[in-house]
Amino acid sequence: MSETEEGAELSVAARLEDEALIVDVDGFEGPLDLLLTLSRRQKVDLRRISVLQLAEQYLRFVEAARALRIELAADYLVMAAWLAFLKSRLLLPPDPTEEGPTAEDLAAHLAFQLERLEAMREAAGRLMGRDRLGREFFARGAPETQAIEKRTQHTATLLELIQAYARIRTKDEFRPYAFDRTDIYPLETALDRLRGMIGHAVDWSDLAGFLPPGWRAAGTRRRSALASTFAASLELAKQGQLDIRQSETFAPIRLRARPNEAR
Amino acid sequence: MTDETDRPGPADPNATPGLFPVPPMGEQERMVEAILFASAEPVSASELAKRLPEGCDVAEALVHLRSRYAGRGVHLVRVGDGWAMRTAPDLGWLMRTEQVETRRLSRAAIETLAIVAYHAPVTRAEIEEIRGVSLSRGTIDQLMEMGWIRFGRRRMTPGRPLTFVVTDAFLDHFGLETPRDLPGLKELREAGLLDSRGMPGVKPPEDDDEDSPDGQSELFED
Amino acid sequence: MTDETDRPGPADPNATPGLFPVPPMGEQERMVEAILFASAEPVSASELAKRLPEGCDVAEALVHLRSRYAGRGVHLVRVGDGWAMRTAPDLGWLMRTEQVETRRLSRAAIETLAIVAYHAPVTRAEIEEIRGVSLSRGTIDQLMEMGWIRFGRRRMTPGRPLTFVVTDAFLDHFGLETPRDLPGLKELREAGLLDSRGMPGVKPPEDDDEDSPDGQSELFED
Repeated sequence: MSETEEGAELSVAARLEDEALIVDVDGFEGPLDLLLTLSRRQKVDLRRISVLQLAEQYLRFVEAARALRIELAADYLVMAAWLAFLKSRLLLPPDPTEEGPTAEDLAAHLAFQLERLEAMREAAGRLMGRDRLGREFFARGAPETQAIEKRTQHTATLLELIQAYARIRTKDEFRPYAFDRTDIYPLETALDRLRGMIGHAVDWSDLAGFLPPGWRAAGTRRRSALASTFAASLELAKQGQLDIRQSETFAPIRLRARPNEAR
Repeated sequence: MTDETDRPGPADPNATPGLFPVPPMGEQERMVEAILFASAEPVSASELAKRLPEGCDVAEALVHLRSRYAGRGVHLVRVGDGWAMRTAPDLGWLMRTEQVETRRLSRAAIETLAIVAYHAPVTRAEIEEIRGVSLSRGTIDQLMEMGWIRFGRRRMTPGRPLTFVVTDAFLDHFGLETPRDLPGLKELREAGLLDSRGMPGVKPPEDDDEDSPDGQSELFED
Repeated sequence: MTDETDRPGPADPNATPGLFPVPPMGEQERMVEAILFASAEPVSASELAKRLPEGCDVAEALVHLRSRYAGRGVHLVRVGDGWAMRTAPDLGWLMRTEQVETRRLSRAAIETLAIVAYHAPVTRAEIEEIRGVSLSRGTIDQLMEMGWIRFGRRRMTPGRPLTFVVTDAFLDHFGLETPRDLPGLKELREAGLLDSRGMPGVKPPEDDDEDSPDGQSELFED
């Protein structure tokens, strides 16, 4: 009796196939595609495949991929979890109190999905294999245009129309990334300005007092100038040129040139 | 773009009779033949009727013309609502100089095209459900640009999703008279493989479309 | 148009003679018919001989073909030293609408048309606001003339401005049943028809419009 030996041989073959699949993992278009490939190994009509066996093969595949530290996309793992659940439901006797579809319903649906995908692939193949315009049969090569009467007709396609609309509505989105310089007070400018001014600030002075003229009125310009000047003050504090003080949360921020002896 | 209203209907029996005599059928056939020969694109029967003299029977002329060209090197074929002259497919090998290099379609694009053809009208979510993967950007785009699929009516279900259908240019390219002539359509339908059947006990997957990268789209909706 | 140089010479004298039987004359005639139909330029007899199987009698096939088309809507004619199929001269008047020159709509026109389609009824001021540029007088005129937009109701606001809406001819041309079948931005993006990069630093708000009815639909309520 060579049954055990045969079993061992089969599992070697199966393992080789699994590995072949794993090497090829990028070639699959998602879990359903992989399942379809696996189900073809059962060499039976897709309507009679063993979903249980298929679930096991898939789970083995995922395990093997993990063992080989192959990064599997999330949808492969979602499918694995679902198949593990399905497998357990298929193995357990049905619980009459449980609501919802039976394990058999779920298995049948999976088989249906595989059959449908396969059918569409075959249909696609038949479609592409048809005689095609410009390949096997041809349109008139010289449509006739003896100019007698010329009329210009403007035309557009739906695609052009909706793309035009999208273009208008997403103008800002498509714009190359750039600041509106008019309302942005750059950090470099703030640094230069603060460096020049801080030497004179022997006493604590309000940060707002360092804002450049024209940027002090409330609004986006002031916000930008304030942020840049504050960032510049932090930079200068780090360089040891000034001290910063804030007496409490939201209180005015005050700056002062660091006394010379502390440098 | 003239509207139909100011012209008499095609072969309208109540049309003012014979300001000019209706040309004999042989002549009508010649006219249809000339128009179809001159055009590279299919011409609809209504367009033919518009261009022929009043009182002509375009449908009959087409029947005559079709049988006249049966077995010839050039055929009269029907394409959706239109009619066109096309060379016989068995002579394709002669036309190497005319052959156009068509853009190579990805497997995803080919499958998507087949799904749109066989399941039309079909929503994006249904295409993804059938293929088991989300539709990559560019696939629909490519098929639209090739003029093979277009938007159909919105589905009257929650969310009113858009649907896709195939175009007459698709029919023309693949030598189909109507979408009903798709190979194997009947068998697929009978086998229930064109039914849209969701996972039992599971809501349709539209709502948990995880990787749709368009979270910000409502920024731009009104 | 592949160039001639990479093709074998005419009736290659070194070709094995009679490896395949010469097709019957009827078949040769079909071949010539198909080639002349599909060719963009007149084809010379020697070029025909090159493209037909060896041993064919092009001259005889042309004679047969010419008599077959005698009196038909299309003729076989000699053009220079080539042969071509041409519409019968007495039917030239039928071709008149064949001379319509189609031109792409200008960018301004297509954008204006898109805004009318998506926002109808919409006033001129609104169109200008959405496009961010003022509307030249010719644009609206052109779209009106094409029969794609028309005046809608006056807006019940100060000044009672005129509004614009799209016409049935517009829907017909673009293969739409209603303007509601136009895809929204989100759908465009999902279909990959909109190449969108997010704005840097703009965080997408949480996705809560999945099940809300399509954001653009209220544009069409009036």
